[in-house]
Amino acid sequence: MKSEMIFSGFGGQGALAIGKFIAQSAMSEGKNVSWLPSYGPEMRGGTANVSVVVSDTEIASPVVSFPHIMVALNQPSLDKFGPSVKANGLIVVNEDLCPNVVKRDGVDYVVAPLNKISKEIGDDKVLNMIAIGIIIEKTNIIKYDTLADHLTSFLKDRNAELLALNLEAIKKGMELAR
Amino acid sequence: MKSEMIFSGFGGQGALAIGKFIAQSAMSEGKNVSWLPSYGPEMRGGTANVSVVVSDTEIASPVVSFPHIMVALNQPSLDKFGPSVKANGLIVVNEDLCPNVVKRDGVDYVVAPLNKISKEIGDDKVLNMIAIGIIIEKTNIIKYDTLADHLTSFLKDRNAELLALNLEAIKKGMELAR
Amino acid sequence: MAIIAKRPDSLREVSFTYCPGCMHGVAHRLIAETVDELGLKNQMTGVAPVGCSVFAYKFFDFDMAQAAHGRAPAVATGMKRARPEMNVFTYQGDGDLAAIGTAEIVHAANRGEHISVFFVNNAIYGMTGGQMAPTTLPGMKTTTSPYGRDANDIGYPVRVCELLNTLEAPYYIERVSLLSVPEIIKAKKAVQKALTYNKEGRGFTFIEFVSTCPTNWGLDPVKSQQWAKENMIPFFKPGVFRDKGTEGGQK
Amino acid sequence: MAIIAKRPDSLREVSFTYCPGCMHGVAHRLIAETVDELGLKNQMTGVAPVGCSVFAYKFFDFDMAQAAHGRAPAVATGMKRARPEMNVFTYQGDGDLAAIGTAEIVHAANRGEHISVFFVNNAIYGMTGGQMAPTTLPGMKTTTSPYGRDANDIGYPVRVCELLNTLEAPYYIERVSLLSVPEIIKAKKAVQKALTYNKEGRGFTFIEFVSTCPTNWGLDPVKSQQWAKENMIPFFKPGVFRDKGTEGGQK
Amino acid sequence: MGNKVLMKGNEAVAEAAIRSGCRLYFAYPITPQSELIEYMAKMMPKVKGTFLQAESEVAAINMVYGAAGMGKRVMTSSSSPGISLKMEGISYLAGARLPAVIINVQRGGPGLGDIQPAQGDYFQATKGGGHGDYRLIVLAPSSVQEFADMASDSFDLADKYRVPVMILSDGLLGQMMEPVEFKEYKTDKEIEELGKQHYDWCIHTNEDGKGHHHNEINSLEIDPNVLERHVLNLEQIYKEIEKNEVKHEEYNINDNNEFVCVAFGTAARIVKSAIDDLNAEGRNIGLIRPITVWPYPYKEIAKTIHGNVKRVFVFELNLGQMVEDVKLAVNGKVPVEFMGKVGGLVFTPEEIKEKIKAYL
Amino acid sequence: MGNKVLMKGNEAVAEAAIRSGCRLYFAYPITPQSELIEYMAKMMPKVKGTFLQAESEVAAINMVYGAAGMGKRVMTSSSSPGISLKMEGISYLAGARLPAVIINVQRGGPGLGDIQPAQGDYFQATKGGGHGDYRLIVLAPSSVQEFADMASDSFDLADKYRVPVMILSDGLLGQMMEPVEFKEYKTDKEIEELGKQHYDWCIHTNEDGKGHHHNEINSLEIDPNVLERHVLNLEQIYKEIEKNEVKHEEYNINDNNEFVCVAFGTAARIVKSAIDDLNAEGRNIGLIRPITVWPYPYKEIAKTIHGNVKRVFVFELNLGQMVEDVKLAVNGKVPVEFMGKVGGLVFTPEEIKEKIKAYL
Amino acid sequence: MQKMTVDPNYCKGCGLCISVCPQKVIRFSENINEKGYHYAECFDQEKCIACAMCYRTCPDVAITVQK
Amino acid sequence: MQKMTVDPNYCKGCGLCISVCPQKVIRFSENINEKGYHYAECFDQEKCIACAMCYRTCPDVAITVQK
Ligand SMILES: Cc1ncc(C[n+]2csc(CCOP(=O)(O)OP(=O)(O)O)c2C)c(N)n1
Ligand SMILES: Cc1ncc(C[n+]2csc(CCOP(=O)(O)OP(=O)(O)O)c2C)c(N)n1
Ligand code: SF4
Ligand code: SF4
Ligand code: SF4
Ligand code: SF4
Ligand code: SF4
Ligand code: SF4
Ligand SMILES: [Mg+2]
Ligand SMILES: [Mg+2]
Repeated sequence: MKSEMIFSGFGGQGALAIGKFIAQSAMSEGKNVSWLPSYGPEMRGGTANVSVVVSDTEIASPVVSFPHIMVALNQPSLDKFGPSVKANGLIVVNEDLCPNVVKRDGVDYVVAPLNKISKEIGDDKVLNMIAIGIIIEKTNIIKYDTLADHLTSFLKDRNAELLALNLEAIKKGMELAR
Repeated sequence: MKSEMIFSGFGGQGALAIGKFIAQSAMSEGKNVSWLPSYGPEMRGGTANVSVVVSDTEIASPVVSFPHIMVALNQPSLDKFGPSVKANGLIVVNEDLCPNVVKRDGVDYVVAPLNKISKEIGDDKVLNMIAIGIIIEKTNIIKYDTLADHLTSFLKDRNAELLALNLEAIKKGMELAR
Repeated sequence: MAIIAKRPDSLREVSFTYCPGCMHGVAHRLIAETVDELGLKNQMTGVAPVGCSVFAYKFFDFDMAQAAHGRAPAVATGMKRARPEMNVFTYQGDGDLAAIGTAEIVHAANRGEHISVFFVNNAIYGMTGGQMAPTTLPGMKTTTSPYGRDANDIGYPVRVCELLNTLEAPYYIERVSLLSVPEIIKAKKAVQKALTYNKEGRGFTFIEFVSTCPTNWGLDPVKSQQWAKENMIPFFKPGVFRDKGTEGGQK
Repeated sequence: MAIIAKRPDSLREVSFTYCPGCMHGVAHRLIAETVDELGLKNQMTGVAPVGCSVFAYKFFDFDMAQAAHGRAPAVATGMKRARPEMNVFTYQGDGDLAAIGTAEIVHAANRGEHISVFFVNNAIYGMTGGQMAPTTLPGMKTTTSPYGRDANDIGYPVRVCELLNTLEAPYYIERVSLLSVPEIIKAKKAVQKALTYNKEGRGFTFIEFVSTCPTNWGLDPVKSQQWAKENMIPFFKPGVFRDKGTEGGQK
Repeated sequence: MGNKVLMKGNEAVAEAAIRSGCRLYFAYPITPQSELIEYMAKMMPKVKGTFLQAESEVAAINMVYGAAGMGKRVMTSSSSPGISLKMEGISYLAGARLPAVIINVQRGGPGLGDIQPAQGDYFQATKGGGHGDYRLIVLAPSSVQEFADMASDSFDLADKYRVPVMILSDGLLGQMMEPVEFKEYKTDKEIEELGKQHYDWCIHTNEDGKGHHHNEINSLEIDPNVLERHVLNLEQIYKEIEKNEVKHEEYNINDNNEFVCVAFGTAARIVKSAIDDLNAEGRNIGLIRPITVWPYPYKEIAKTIHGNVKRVFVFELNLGQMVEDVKLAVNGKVPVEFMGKVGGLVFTPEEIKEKIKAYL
Repeated sequence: MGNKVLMKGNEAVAEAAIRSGCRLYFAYPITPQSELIEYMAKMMPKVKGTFLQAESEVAAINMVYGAAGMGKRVMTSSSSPGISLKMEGISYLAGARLPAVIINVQRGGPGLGDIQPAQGDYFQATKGGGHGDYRLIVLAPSSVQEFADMASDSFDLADKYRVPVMILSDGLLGQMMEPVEFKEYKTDKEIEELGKQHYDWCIHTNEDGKGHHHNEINSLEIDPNVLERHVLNLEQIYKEIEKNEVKHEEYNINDNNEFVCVAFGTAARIVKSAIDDLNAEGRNIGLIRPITVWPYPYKEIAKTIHGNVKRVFVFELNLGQMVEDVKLAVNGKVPVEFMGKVGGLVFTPEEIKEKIKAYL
Repeated sequence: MQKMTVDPNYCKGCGLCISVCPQKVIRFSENINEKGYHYAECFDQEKCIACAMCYRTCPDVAITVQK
Repeated sequence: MQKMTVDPNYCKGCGLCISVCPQKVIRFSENINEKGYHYAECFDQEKCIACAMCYRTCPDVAITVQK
């Protein structure tokens, strides 16, 4: 089984981190993974995106042209990558920054106001965690427990509060996607 | 007909100029010529030498390994190039700076105290012209008149005295070689 | 109603590629305005460096060249010598000019090339993501001095104006800052002087702008200016180092 | 009878490759004698440049490196950082150090590398046959300034000590000359100071030797010294620019 | 799985270099290599190593020359334009027979180009971008793990032959994160021993004044006869390397291959994807991936060209550079087809399949 | 014969460049090229041209970049180590599509090497010593006359295709004097016209403010799709050059050749001597001398390999560089033998004869 | 009567103009531009004295001032 | 008794020692060395005061001085 994903948004929205958390968790679950960011000056103010591949077998190309899963944290991301998502794929859309969502047939959409929800949770920065929650619920790429363990071991001593917020955001995402 | 020559001496003795005058004159006489100096830091205090080829046909290699004609203005030159002069070749030796002349069979030698003679003529710098005179007399590489014309057009207005000395030195060389 | 301040003619209608609040844009504006004022647009040309201002060749509305990292003064030398009827400037960052391009700026200055150099000192490599520059302050943290620049190990910031001022040929050398409106107004005067001398064929003119890099300093634009005032200005003191055009001007 | 002056131990028994009367040899001797006197031979190493002194690696009786043209200070930086227990110097000509190697000397000095730099200024490119150097005097004829160096076109000689003296880190900077026996004796003292500081790990030390190039100046060795006294010394004034080791020493 | 960490290629190779005993690193920032220099800046002080940001790539390579001359493991890294600036220095390293490791995280060229992955420096790396006759051992990784592993390999090779070694990577490998497992750290003692193997030629102190030596780090031989001997000696070493150190990977190479593909580094990964798909459709296509691009697996490629093979395909992220070496290996036996991609773009498996299918 | 003058190659090519309209020259001294820079220092002021001794080879090539960007004929020259330092700049010239002429008077390498003639920079010149995909037109003279003639040829080629052109000479040709005949000086007016052909892209003033333009001299394209287009455009130009500009000399090439030799530049002269001798002894050996080493006369060499040719010999003053191109041309049809000479030494006709005789 | 106008296409919402305006009549707009920035706007043209301080400090040359 | 000795292998006949000797006791030898130079020699060891001026100026470190 091989899943190809693209996560995309403005610099600072945490799209690259979505990829990193998913790749790291999948690695812990014994999968092969690759994480390939777009980089360069276009990152500044422009759109940052990352290609992630999770696979049971060796990963040949880390370049994702036709993702199974795509997260668009802003409109330019949706416009750029939406059309290339595979049939039966999943698109997660941040409603707050994507005023213009035209849904394709045969693609699963989760459209949610991620900015708003994260503000409700209490921290703008957990916006991307909500997206991860959605993916966890909608797919079996990674397990909630793996990511929770990972976050816990990483954050428990450093910032217990942030840990709690993160876990809440993931769960919120999972709920949303049900 | 192709003649290959090496002229060699300490820097400042004018070995390279011998080559230049011969090449220039031969060129005026319609021959193909090449003039290839040794160069580099070894010139400093060491031995400067030049390979000259004069030929009726196109000159392929300008590198002279086995010269027909060789002028040694000092001992190191004689030691270095003497052994490679071709059978029936000509070696001109400056006796004053070559205390040790071992003559090879089948090679024509002109051994003369060039420093002494040039001092007699009145200018140290014409030493190399004596060598050219010897070559003119001994071979038909170039004609006296060509060189004389060449020198005249070059020096007449600039330094008539030096011109006279030069011509005298050439003639002196020709005499010596008779 | 009369327009009293608007985008100068010598800027093309494209957005700068700089981060919000980055003062490269102000330096560009000062140059463009001055080119307009002096009526130089038809014979003006400049050289963009490698650095955040690499795209400067797109921003000015006259012919422009883009140079290899650090080599803008050499490129400008070639340009000015090829068409002396044109006015040539370089625009360079501190990594470009004071690190890899040290030899080129010293020798262009030493020859007294008839060009103007606009040097934007933000104490960091902006373009490549915040590495240490020769002008990085002691103790300052960057991605390649993560524990702070250790002056005992790698020395102190290079003061380029002071260094170039040991040479005979330069005609005009001044350091200004872009850290407040009054300073920007002063900076404009310096640019005017440099390009006027350039127009008059006086010789080599050099302006250093003390500037900011909000992104890599990790400070917002307003705080960046404050930080620079407090930390950079004491080390990089503004002033005229050389002005052969004024009586009593140094040298 | 006691020997009071003879070839120092730190010179190998090979002839220099220099022209008769070339003062590179004296500079070598001063360094070698000082290494002997300070007992540094076992941990000494140096870097030969590209220039007439390219063969310096053959002349000193300790391990030596030969660097690419102008890069000796970078090579020495790598060496010193790799084995801080060793004492490292570079030996460079004016083409090597003040032209192609400008960036490397400025930045090694600016970092305050713990090396000694011996800089032989003969106002010309000796090795390659007498081309103009950055230190060539105005009006001076060389094979690449056949009509005399035109200061209006290509500027004035670079004064390296003055330039490096604008940096914070250097520990000791002095200009000496090799143009008479008393001056050679003074030069020796400077070399002693530089290598003593080097031994003590004080920092970057720099000695400029005003020297001669009889061959490419077209003057005999004795006249060369006279010419240099009259023409070079007024421009390259000997003196201590910086000595952090003396109280009241500049800086 | 336990010891695997998810890491960028740029960081993984830096970490692996430190573990292999590299304690000196000199470089100048450039995208897409900057994480490497930044990692070194962070970690070198922790192992009491030297991290120094040079004033330029030219200075950096000459610092490497100096440190290598002291017999220490030393490394530099850059990306394409910066590597071009090191050409004189690399030629000097080779001429003076200094072991050192140089990493090129290639980007799009020529000139300033862009900062996306490319393989346009193959010629430069393998044919000698600098002047004179010399060779670098050039290793071309195709995964983050391999990139990391090559760090220690390349120090070992550099030491063994006293030659500079280059790792020819690209922006994709530098920027990508993959799981990677590291070897143990060499101990200080092991590192010291590594240095001592060079004592017969490198610059070092005299112990108590005994065993006085005069070692020279030098590439100059003004007497052409001596230089000839020196260069012929280099040639012998290069022949030795060609005999011993060729490395390649075979992917589905078998006696019934109808086509053989050749690709290196990042490009090879994409080609594998394409081959997988085609073979799933019933074709039999193999891939040779040179791991050392110098010495080049000429013989190994030639061996795979048997009666069934109808054609050889070469895929590179450039206009066609390694294809010349493939042609030299194939030596006219079957046609060699080339497909390139330039500008910092990476071809998709689909494009590769299309190219091959055109010859079915 | 009347107009012939005896001149060093270094001086002849400089004189010829000035006559062809070169009015800007930037360089740094290096043996065995120094007579060239010295000649320019003397003569440029006489034609009101610019002679400027740069602070380094790096600066020189970037001054060339600047001047070429103004649409003027500009030249630089150096020798091997100095050419290596120009690699980044050359890649920029190619990337920005700037016409310029670069002369390499090759010497022995690698590293500082020596200052005697060599051909060790063939790979660097023809395969791109700089980074990225680019090509130089590379001309290899074998006499002083040809060296001089190539000056004007190379400016014409540079202008025609907007590419940098290199003359790949060596210390022997630079230092040697031979008779040479020059073309007429281009007039100031002709030179001005030459410049104007570039007005659609080069930097120049606006006439009276009319026809305002925004020309960019630039090799940067940050969008990979745009860079791809740019590089593919370069590829088209290179293909055009390969179609039009290949030049070679045939020396005793005929239908009955038993052997064919290939050599370029200085080496070819020595090979001619050897062939003359052997043919005088009754053999039938021909020589192909590539005059352009890029574009390379692959087809022209292939054509000479007919039924009678038993073997191809390649002679170079290096360890074997052009031999790869010859093998690509021969493509396995007959064995290719190589003989090199290194260290700044030049082989003798005798050595070449010996090599060939071993296969008689 | 517009004395001070911001071109939303150029503005990057850096806030420097806001910090220097002596009349404190500049603020960020509720709207965002194409690049995602809340651009600056003068909310009280009456109070604006057309001093052009904002223009002078604006790094993106987004401001026009009229009198 | 030799106070000042010149090693002919090193001497290049530059004449600098001659020019600085306060006693004027150095001259060029009639003989030439391997490199072709008339090397320097002290022709009056008696008058030599072993001041080592010659040593100090000699660029080829050819001189030994004893007292
Ligand atoms: C030869 C070369 N080396 C390195 C780089 C990478 N590089 C691009 S911009 C830059 C530094 C720019 O810093 P600075 O000059 O201070 O400009 P800023 O971005 O701060 O304005 C570097 C190192 C390059 N493009 N070319
Ligand atoms: C990269 C490079 N450029 C140029 C040269 C040629 N070169 C050799 S020595 C030299 C100049 C030496 O002059 P200087 O440094 O003043 O030393 P001097 O000979 O006068 O002592 C030059 C340009 C070279 N070897 N390498
Ligand atoms: S990185 Fe810094 S210098 Fe570059 S554009 Fe952004 S703020 Fe300005
Ligand atoms: S050329 Fe000049 S500097 Fe070089 S050795 Fe001779 S005199 Fe000395
Ligand atoms: S012109 Fe002056 S008062 Fe008006 S908005 Fe700008 S800064 Fe404020
Ligand atoms: S200063 Fe300019 S860019 Fe910044 S907020 Fe104000 S108008 Fe916008
Ligand atoms: S030691 Fe003094 S007196 Fe004696 S020879 Fe030398 S310089 Fe003359
Ligand atoms: S100074 Fe030295 S080299 Fe010169 S003449 Fe005297 S002994 Fe000889
Ligand atoms: Mg900066
Ligand atoms: Mg010098």
